[in-house]
Parts: sequence; C-alpha cells; structure tokens
Amino acid sequence: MNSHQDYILQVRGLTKTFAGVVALDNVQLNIRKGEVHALMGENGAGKSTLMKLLIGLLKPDSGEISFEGTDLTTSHVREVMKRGISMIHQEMQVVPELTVAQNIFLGREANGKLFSWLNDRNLTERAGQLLKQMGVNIRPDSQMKYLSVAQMQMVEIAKAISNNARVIIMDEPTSALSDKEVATLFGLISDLKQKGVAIIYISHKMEEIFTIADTITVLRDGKYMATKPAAEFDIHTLITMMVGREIDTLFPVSTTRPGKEVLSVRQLCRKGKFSDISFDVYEGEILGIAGLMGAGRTEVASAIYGLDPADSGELYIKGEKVSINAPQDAIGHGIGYVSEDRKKFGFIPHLSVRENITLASLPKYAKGGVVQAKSESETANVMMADLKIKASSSAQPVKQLSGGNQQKVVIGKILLSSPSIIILDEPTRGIDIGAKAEIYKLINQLKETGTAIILISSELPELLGMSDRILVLAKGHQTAVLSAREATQETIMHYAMEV
Amino acid sequence: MEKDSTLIKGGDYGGIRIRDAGKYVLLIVLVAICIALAMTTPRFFTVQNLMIIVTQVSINALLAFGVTFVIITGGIDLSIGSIVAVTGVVAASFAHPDTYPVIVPIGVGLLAGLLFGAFNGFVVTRTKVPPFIVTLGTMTIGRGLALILSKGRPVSNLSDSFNFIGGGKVLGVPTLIIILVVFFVVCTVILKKTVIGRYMYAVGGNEQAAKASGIQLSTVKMIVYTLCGGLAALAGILLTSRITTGQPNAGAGFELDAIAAAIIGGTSTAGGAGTMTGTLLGALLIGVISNGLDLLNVTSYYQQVVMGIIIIGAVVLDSLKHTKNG
Amino acid sequence: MEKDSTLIKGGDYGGIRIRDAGKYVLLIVLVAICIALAMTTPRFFTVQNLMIIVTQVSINALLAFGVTFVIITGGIDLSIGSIVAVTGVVAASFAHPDTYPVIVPIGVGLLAGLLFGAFNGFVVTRTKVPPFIVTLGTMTIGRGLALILSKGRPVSNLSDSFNFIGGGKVLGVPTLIIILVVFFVVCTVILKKTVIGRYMYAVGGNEQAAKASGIQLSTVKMIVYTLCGGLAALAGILLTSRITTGQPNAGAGFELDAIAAAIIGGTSTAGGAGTMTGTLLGALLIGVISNGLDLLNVTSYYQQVVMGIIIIGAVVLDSLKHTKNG
Amino acid sequence: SQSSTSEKGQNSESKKLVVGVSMLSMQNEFIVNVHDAMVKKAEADGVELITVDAERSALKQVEQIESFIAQKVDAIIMNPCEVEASSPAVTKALAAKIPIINVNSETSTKPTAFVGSDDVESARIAMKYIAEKLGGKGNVVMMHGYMGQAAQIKREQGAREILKQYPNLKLIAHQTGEWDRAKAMSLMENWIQSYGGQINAVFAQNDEMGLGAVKALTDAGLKDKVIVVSIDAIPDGLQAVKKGTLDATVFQNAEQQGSKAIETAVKAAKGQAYDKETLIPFQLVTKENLAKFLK
Ligand SMILES: Nc1ncnc2c1ncn2[C@@H]1O[C@H](COP(=O)(O)OP(=O)(O)OP(=O)(O)O)[C@@H](O)[C@H]1O
Ligand SMILES: Nc1ncnc2c1ncn2[C@@H]1O[C@H](COP(=O)(O)OP(=O)(O)OP(=O)(O)O)[C@@H](O)[C@H]1O
Ligand SMILES: [Mg+2]
Ligand SMILES: [Mg+2]
Repeated sequence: MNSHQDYILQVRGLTKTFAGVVALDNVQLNIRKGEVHALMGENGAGKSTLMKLLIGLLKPDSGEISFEGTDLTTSHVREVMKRGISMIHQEMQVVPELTVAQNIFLGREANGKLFSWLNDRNLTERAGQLLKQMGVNIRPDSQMKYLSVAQMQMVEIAKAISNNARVIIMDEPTSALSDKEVATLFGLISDLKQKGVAIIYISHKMEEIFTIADTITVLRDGKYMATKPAAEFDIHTLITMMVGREIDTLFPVSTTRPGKEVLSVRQLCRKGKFSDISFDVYEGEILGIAGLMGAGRTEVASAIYGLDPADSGELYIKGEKVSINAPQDAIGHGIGYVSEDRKKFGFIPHLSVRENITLASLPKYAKGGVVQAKSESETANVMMADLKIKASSSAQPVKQLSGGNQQKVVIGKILLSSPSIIILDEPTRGIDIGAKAEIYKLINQLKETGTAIILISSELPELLGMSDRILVLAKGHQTAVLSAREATQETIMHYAMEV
Repeated sequence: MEKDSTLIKGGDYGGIRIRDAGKYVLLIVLVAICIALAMTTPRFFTVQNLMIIVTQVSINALLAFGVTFVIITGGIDLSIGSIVAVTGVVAASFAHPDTYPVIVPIGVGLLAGLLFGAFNGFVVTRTKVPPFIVTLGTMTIGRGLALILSKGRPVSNLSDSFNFIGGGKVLGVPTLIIILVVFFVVCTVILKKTVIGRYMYAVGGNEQAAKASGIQLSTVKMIVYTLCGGLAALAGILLTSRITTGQPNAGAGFELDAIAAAIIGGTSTAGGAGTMTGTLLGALLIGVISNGLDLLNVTSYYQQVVMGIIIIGAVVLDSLKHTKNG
Repeated sequence: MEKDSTLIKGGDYGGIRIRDAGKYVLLIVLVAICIALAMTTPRFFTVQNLMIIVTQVSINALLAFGVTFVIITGGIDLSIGSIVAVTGVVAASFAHPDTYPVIVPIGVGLLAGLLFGAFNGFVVTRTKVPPFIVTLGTMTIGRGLALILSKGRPVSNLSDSFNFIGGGKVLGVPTLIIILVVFFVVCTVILKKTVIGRYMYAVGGNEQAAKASGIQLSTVKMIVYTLCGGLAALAGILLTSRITTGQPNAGAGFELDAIAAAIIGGTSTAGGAGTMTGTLLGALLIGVISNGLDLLNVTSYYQQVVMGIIIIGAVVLDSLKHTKNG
Repeated sequence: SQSSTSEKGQNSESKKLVVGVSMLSMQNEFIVNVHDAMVKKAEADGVELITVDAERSALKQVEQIESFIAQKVDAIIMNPCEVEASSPAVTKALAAKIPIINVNSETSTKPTAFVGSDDVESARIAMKYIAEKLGGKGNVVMMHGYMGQAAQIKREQGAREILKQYPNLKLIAHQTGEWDRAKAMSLMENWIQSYGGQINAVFAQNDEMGLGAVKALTDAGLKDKVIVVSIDAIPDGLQAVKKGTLDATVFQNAEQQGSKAIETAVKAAKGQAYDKETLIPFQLVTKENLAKFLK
C-alpha cells in the first residue's frame, strides 16, 4: 500500500502481559505523518496499554517500537517525549497543588534541567497565550485542583500540544468534554495535521471517529484486527469488527409513562455556582440535564446528593420535605449517584470488583454486621455478567481494570443499591459502544420498574435518545425544560448558550 | 455470551487473593530466618524458646493490630505507647492486693484506653488536624498524664490475680499467647468479615468515594481510633501484669515497633491495604530476630545494625513479588 | 468571558497563594502565644531570651527543613536523629585539637550525612520498600554505627575552632542563628525557585503525573533524601560543636520533633504541599512553647500535657481557615 | 538587656533566692527522689526553685542552663545528662558568674561544687558482692542501661574493674536492657534460653532491670540458682531484697544528695563558705542491713 518511509511510527509484534493476563498479543501499528489514526476497540481491548508502551510508561514483554527510524522500545518517557511524542492520558495526569501553567510545562521547565532557575512568570505568560490560542478560557495561574474535570481535560490537551510533538496520542480526550470544546479540539487537530503532526486518536464516540479519522486500526481482546482507511469503514462494519457481533439498536424504545412525582427541587442555590434551580422528576421518567461545560450540572447533582450541599432551596421526595447534608442522607432517601469523576468519587482502587460493587449496599449482604460472603459474591457475579465487566475475576482490584470497565463497576455499585431516584452524571464516559447499549438497556429497565432518573450528559444524542424531558442549564441558571418532542440539538444548544 | 462468561472466573473465596499474596513471601522469609537460626544455635528451635518468642511478641502484636486498623483507614496513631503507660498506671492503681476484684483494674484500664482512643478519634474527625499531629500531641499528653497519675514512680505491689493475667500459664501455655491468638482471630474477623472492616478499607482506599457511597467517615474513624486505644489498653494491662508494676515510662517507643510490624506486614502507609496476618508476621519477624540476636550473643551495637539490615532485607524480598506483578 | 473567569477562584498571581495562606494563621497563633508569654513573665520578651529561643530552635529547624523536602515528595525520613549521632561522632573524631584544620571534620561529617541520605534514597528508589521502613531500618543501623564508631563513648576534647561553629558568636549573634537564616533562605530558594523544587511538589502531588511528564522519580527522590541527610549532618555537626562532644546517643527522638515542625507548618503528610516558612514557624512554635513553659516554671509532667494541647490547638486554629475555603 | 537588669532589681526586693534546677530525667524514680528532697529542703530554706527536665538530652540541658543564665537566677543545680556534653553548661554558668552545682553525677568541666557519688563506685560495690558470693568463680551476665549514657559507661567501667580482679569470674554475655524492666525481662528470658543453667549471677545497672531479670528467672524456676544484684535501691528494689528475690542493691542516698545540693547552692549564692565536693557514699543493701533503708 505504502512504502515504509511514509511511516513516522511503527510498532511490530508488541506483547504485554499483566500477572498472566495478556493485555496485548503480538500487536502492530503503523502511523503516517500528518494523519489522524483512530485506534478502536472495546473496553479492555488494550488501547491504553498500547499507548503507555509507546510513550515509555510501560515496557513491553516483546516486540519493537520505532519512531522516525530510531528504536524506542525500551526508552524512558522523558526520552520519548524529547524525541517528539506526547500523550493525553485517559486518566488525567495532573498535579492538583500546582497551577495550570505549572502543570502544562511540568517536566519541561528550563528544558527540564534539574538545577536551573524557574521562571514562573514566563511559564504563566506562555500558558496564557497557549490557552488563548486554543480558545479556552482558563486562568493559567489558578491551581489545578479548582478546575472542573472538563477544564482539566483542556489543560491536558494544551500540555500535549505545547510539546511541539510530531506524534500526539489522544486517549479519550473528549470523554469529559461537551460539544463546544470538542469542536475546539477538532479545530486544533486539523491545524496540527496541516503541520504534519500525526494524531493517534482513541474514543468511544463513533461520530467523532467518522468526522476526523483518516485511518482506523481495530484491536479486539488485545489482538490486532485490521488497519484500513476510515472511508472503507461504516459504523456497522467497524462495530462488528470491534465487538465481534452486531449491535442493532443503541437506544432502546421505552413504553413506560411517567407516574407519580418522586423528587422535587425548589429554588436550589449555591453562591457562584448555580441559582434558582427548580424541577420535578417522576416515577419511571428520565429527566435529561443539558448544558455546556461549567454550566453547573455537576454542582446541582452533587448538591442534591449531599456531597456539596446547597446554600438554600428545598428538596421534596414523594411530597415530603427532606434535608440532605451528606451522601448517607441521600442514600437513606433512596437516591443514587454516579459521579462524572469516577477516579475521585467512583471506586476504591485497592478493593476488588466485588467489594466495590457491593460497597453502597453492603448491609444488605450482612447478618449482624458480618458480611455473608456467598450472597455477596453471587450478587457481584450477576452484576458483572449483566454489565459485561471485563476482569480476570471478581477478586481483581478495580485499579487494574481498563477505564471503561471501572466505569461499569461504579454503575453496578449504584444499580445494586436499588435507588428510587438515580442521578447519572456522564454515565457512559469512556464506555464502548457495545457496553453503552447495555447500559442504556439497564437504564431503561430501571425506568420500567419505576425509578426516577436524572441523566446528565454532554453527548446530545444520548440525551435526546434517552430522555423524556430535558432541563437546560446555562451558566448556573435554568433556561428551559423541553419535552422530548420539543428537544432537538438546535433548541438545546440555543438554550444552553442563553445568558 | 459464553465468551463473556469466561471473563468472570468464579468468586474469590477459597483461592489466594492477590492482595494477600504478599504475606506468603514474608512467611517464607520468616521461616527461612527460623531455619537459619535453628541451624546456628540448637537452643532456638525448642518449644520453650518458641513460646518465649511468641510471649515477647504478643504485646507488640496487640498494639500492631490496633494500629493496623488505623493505618488501613489512612490514619496513624503515635499515642499507643503513651496509652500503654496511662492504662498500665491506672490499672495498677486498682490492682493492689485485697482491694478490688481483678475485673476492676482490667475494666478501668480498658475504659481509660477506649476513652483515650475515642478522644484521638474525636479530634481527628472534628478538626482538620492531621492524625500525625493529633496523636503526637496526645502521645505527649498521655505521657504527662501517666507521670502525673503515678507521680513519676512505678505503681507496684499488685495482687497475684492481676499478675496472673499477663504472667500466668494455662495448661502450660502462657496466658499472653492465648490472648494473642484470641485477639488475632477477633481482629481478623472484624477486618475481613464485617461491614465495618470493609468500610475501613474503603475509607483508606479512597475517602471521597467512600463518602459518596454513603459511608460515614467520622463513624468509621471514631471506631478505628477507639479500637486502637482499646487494644493499646489491653497491651498496657498485660505489660503491667507481666512486669508486676505500672510504669509511667512504659511503652516509650512502642509506637514505632508496632507501626513497623504493620508496615513490614504489608499494610500500606497510604491506607486501603493491609491484613492482620501480615501484621502478625511482621511482629513475629521482629521478635524472632531480636531473640535470635540475643541467643547468638551478638554485641548490642551490632545487634542494632543487623536488626535494621534484616528488616529492610525482609521487606525488599517481600516487595520483589509485587514488582513482577507490574 | 468575564463571567467564567470569576468561577475560578484561587489565582495566586501577585497575591497571597492559597497554599501559603496557612502560614499566616500559624504566624498569628505564634505571635499571640508570644504576647501572652510576654504579659505573663517579664523574662520572656528580652533580646537575650529571644535569641536563646532561636538558637535552641535552630537544630530542630535544620532537620525539619530536610524532612520537609522529603515529606513534600511523599516520603518520610525517620533516620535523621541517627544521622545526627553518626555525623557528630565522625566529625568529632577529626576535630581534636592540633590534628586537622576545622574544615576537615566539617567536610567529613557532611560527607557522612550525604552518603547516609543517599543510601536511604538508593534503597527507597531501587526497591519497593516503603520509606517508613527503609528509614526506620537505617535509623537503627545508624544508631548502631554511631555506637560502634565511638565504642559507645562520647568523643570529646575537641578543638576550639570546631566548638566555635555551633557555640560561638559573630558580632554578638550566635553562629547558630546565622546558619539557620542562611539555610532557611537556601532551602526556600531550592524549593520555590528551582526546577528540582518544582519536581518535588510534582512527585509528591501526583507521582503518576510526574512520571508521565517525564520526570525521573528516582533522581528526584535520591536528591531529596541526600539533601535531608546533608542537613541532618549539618545539624549533627552543630550539635556536636555546641555540646563540645560527639555523643553516640545524640539525636534520639529528634525525627519526631522535626516531622512535627514540618507538619505543624502545613506540610501535607500525603505529599505535594509544604513550605519552608511554615516549617520554620512550626519549629519556632515548638521552641517558644517549650521555652515559655520553662520560664513559667510549669512542672515537667504538666509541661508535656500543656505542650500537647497547645500544639494540637495551634493546628486546629490553623486548619479552621482551610475549612472556610472548602 | 539593661531594662531586664532593672526588672530583676525590682524582683529581688523580696530577697528570695531563685535556684534553677535541671534534672536528668523526671521519669526516673531515683532522680525524682533527689528532686523531692531538693523541694523539701528549698521550702524549709525559703528558696524558690525553677525545675526543668532535660529528658536525658544534653543539648536540652545546655539550653536550659542558658535560659537560667538569661533569667539571672542566683544559682544553678544541674543533674548532668552527660560527662562531656553537659560541660558547656558549666562553662557558660561560670562565665556568667552564677554558681553551678552538679548533683548526682559529674561533668568534665569542674563546677562550682559537686554533690553526689561516683557511679563507678556503685558498680564496683555491686560486682564485688557478686564476686564474693560466688567465691570469685562463675559466669556473670550484665545488663546495660542506654548505651553511651554517662551512667551506663561508668557502671560498666566499675563492673569491669572488679571482673579484672577475678579472672575466674567470666562475663559470658552483656546486652542493653535500656534501663527498662520489660526489656530486661525479655532479655533475661532469651539468655535463659541460650545459657540455661550456666549463669550464676546477673548484674543489672539499675533496679528496674534487676527486677525484670528476677521476674524472668522466677518464671523459669531458676531464681534460687542465680544471684541478681542491681543499683539504686528504689522502693521496689528494697521490697524485692526483703522478699529475697533480689540479692542485693546499692543504695544511693537521694535525700542527702538533694538537700546537700540545695544547701551548697544557697551558700554559694550568698557568698558563704561551702564544700567544693560533698561525696555521699554508696551502701550495699542486703537482707541483713535492709531494715535501715526501709521507711
Ligand atoms: N496494571 C494492570 N494489572 C493488571 N491488568 C491490567 C493492568 N493494566 C491493564 N490491565 C488489563 O489490561 C487490559 C487492557 O486494558 P486497557 O486499559 O489497555 O484497555 P483499553 O482498551 O484502554 O480500555 P478502555 O476503552 O476501557 O479504556 C484490561 O483487561 C485490563 O484489565
Ligand atoms: N472547588 C472549586 N473551586 C472553584 N471553582 C470550582 C470548584 N469546583 C467547581 N468549580 C467551578 O464551577 C463550575 C461549575 O462546575 P460543574 O462541574 O458543576 O459544571 P458542569 O455543568 O457539570 O460542567 P462539566 O461537568 O461539563 O464541567 C466550573 O466552571 C468549575 O470550574
Ligand atoms: Mg483505555
Ligand atoms: Mg459535569
């Protein structure tokens, strides 16, 4: 097809095992200059592992990596980055105590010479320019820990592109972004392409792939499947190759009609975050919440759940006024919450899949304070099977799972606590298309059993496909509540941009 | 569908858990050291000597059990040595012959320890002061209290029944060994089999996520520090009984030994991981080395050097296994 | 546009940095305690007494500076007390009158401390043994070494020029104060103004992120432990000079005081946060309380109780501020 | 500093003498006893005491003396932590023209006056007793205090002097028990394992350790066969001698050391004549002469 000289980065016969689990098995990858090369595969297919091998964070068992003719197989990250590869990590790699600018240039201050002076003013200035060029409105001097997940993601992007790399790996860069920022990123990507920079792009959002990818490589269960120009794929063939079976309908049809009012939110306020939020959710209903990054959706959700209680306003559950000051209050009132930040609020890394899944409902599987191992284990196994969680066993620590599978564990935990109200904040973040269909099916099942559901998502198709009504937030204010009929991408965007 | 189900290979009971695999290496190291000692000196491998080792280890092990709970939740307790002193002095004050029945000094001593621990827990949960500082503070306070209560003098002349608790034998087995075994089982059960035990791992593994799962952080921490105080009190009472006197300066430095036992045994200083078996092995390792060095009559200066090297070496060996796991 | 920017609080450009705000509260607490003492006893607020306090604080502060580096990277160093002893003994052995010029004991002592620290760093970076265990091990080893080198006896009869380093005065100001100020500035500059200082924060704040940014974790840690060893050596030499003898049992327990100073000063036990100013204030707080209690003639048993309460109290006050910031 | 002088002038109108006292460790019973005697004597003499605890740290002690000097006390009593390391304190006090009295143990720099006994002598007495009891022949083990501390060094020195005189008295093991009863008990248990019946006598450098050894030997049923001797004559030790479990201890007169120290300090402060050296002899305590030590 092409001569070897075209390839800027070549991977041959790469194999990597973790404690006996084969994550990658004899994988190849060839990247051309100036192309956007999508790497596709289910959760746990080995995409992130492959990328970590490329950047030098992991060492392969066998195989080789060559970049612009030099062998990088056993090189340290520092060397790899110096040579011109940079990476946006799936799990964000930020230092919370440092500022945005300090994070962006981390490892490259004064060329990384250990014993030279820092010039923070200069770093801040450069970071400010960079962010401005990118069209991102984040102060370079604010501490990283005060940023939202989406903002951190933008900083990570800034960090990767500021390296003047010739290959940029983007491992699910948009999982926390809403459409506006995705558009910004795509603009950046096309500029980079112009400059001959190659992008390795990983995402579970199919539309994105068909928008920007030039070439697609598919992995399945750690094995290389195929590499073809994007034009030769359509969504069905791609999914079939990834999953090994067909997925017909993504969004299931629901026939349930909303029942009685379950949760009422009245005039919920928190200074500087959101104000005057009022809405109701009914039994068997999915209320979508739409908004741009920083609109305050997550803040509203965590206020309802008591993670970060509101300053004022009222909550009613089944008509009764309740006060929720901590998550255990919310859980007591039958509310479940899947956070957008799974690493921070979602799971306990050292604990096993089983222990994480049962964590929020443990007393149910205990007698006199003693956990009944058998019933706990059985329940966890059923949930693992239902959600198709890929793990070596239910005893595998969650920290060893792929990102998407971690997300499934978090969802499984909340499902198991059988809440009557469930708040899902970006629930399919980083989840592959097959599993997404499963999760939508589960959400629908919950709905059918009368659970009231609040679905926060930055993916408009998901919101439109699932919701009965959609609440739109803009800069902390509620701008509309749209019925399924009224809601379209355009109307939602219209209200989301409203001031 | 059948492809999917192979991904889930059964439950985990019955098998060796990944998290626990570490302790087997430590066990091997411990056994290896024992064999080496048995080959060097015939006096090592006798029932009597092994019993003495376990007896000597028991007080450190009880303290280490308590501190294991605390470290698993991501905390630390430096005050346990002082709790030993306070509870020892308190118990001894009620243990003079012909005053109270032996249950009184035990009860009062335990109560003092539980209260002390609860106070640690209270300050840790009600304020944002790091546990290191809270318990360093109460360590100093506790030492002062022990000295004030005893006026700086040992409290001696204790009843025989009190002295039996930590110094007696039942069917030829020292009471200390029996108590150690009982509390090892109790602590293991709490940690591994109960809801609160699971919550300890959760809180130490990811405090935010534990909170979001509806776990009341302050309750878990209160329980953990109180438990640790209670075990330290038990250690204090047993020590007092064993040496037949309540010493205001007893237990100084015990916290470091106990924390060392827990960490050698695989308890993660960052919280979220650890087992009682590991901690027991850690305590036994320290005890065996110390006994062995005495038996071999190694000069005291060199004892310290050898002790330090062996402890680091044991943990190095133990950690090699983890390296393979990536 | 302008609306968004208001959402992100906590800018630090030119203003007070959130991370550093803590030390102001601590400063206020410290000043308040000083005023209270000055009002209670006329002997407190004299130039001479204040100079004595700073002199007394200096050795702990130097150790605390070193351990602040280590804790910021997420580590811990328990061996500093033993390094004080080893380097003190080593330096003293070369400091007898009419043998070597005074630079030799200083150089050899510092070298010993740097090597000791480098050894800590080596074990921490080459193995997966937690720093707590590594440095607990080397603490024991170091103590043994100090005893072996000195044969268990103080090394005395030191030259006047050597004794001047830590015991003399320059223009009426004790050398210890001058050295303290110099090293406070040096350590602050290293931490705040150099690349390696930035890397310390990064490694402690998020080791994975630091690694992913191409920072060589092992290099940073090696430097940090070596630096800590060097500062401990300096403290050891100054101590030896001040008490005019190299004591094999010097420095026992110093590690806890130094760590306490760092943590009171706002260094996070989890790593990633801390300042030298905070540490200095922490050390001064301990020093002022200790001096004040002596001046007020508080009985030694009660001193410990009061000391513990004030330290916890000071950090409680300090932490209230953080609560407000959410 | 001028203003502080005038303040002091006002203070001294009461004419009450102020004596600064720095004690080795207030966690040590014997030291507490010395201090109690000082307090009693000071009350009787109308002297104000400022007591501080050096917690076994020579550095801390030096600092405390500096502080006393800054406070311009009339006299200082120091119970030195170390022979050498506490010496700068003496130098500084003398330079500030404040009389400094060492109590209980010495420093290499000569103070204004010394009240106490020679630690080396106490160990000689103890070891001599063992030698005589064993007829100059047998196996001895020795328990040290904290290694490197003045008391440990001196007591070891005294013991070894006597051992040299008895070539058939063999020191088969020596190890630190860190002045602590529990540690000593464990150590003795381990020694019993390695030497079993070979040990004829134990010399512990303080009573706490001696009592720990006694407990271990009693538990092992060996007490009848092994002599245990220690130093300090603390109440527990005397009780043990009474019971016959501890064979002998060496009495150091805390009360006299304390009161004589105050007496000397007061005289020195007032510029009266005082004894440069007050040596208070040690006495061996055995069952025979026990009565006069029991209060
Ligand atoms: N440190 C580890 N120890 C054990 N297994 C691991 C470890 N890291 C990854 N794995 C396993 O390797 C496999 C591949 O994981 P990887 O993260 O590469 O998947 P992925 O394709 O990026 O998935 P996702 O789309 O969910 O991010 C998974 O089965 C995962 O459980
Ligand atoms: N601790 C904090 N300190 C300062 N600002 C914060 C803090 N937490 C969140 N914010 C800011 O509050 C705003 C609202 O955040 P929130 O996460 O609720 O937005 P959202 O609508 O859920 O959007 P997204 O999740 O897509 O970012 C964000 O701009 C965020 O930067
Ligand atoms: Mg991935
Ligand atoms: Mg959000």
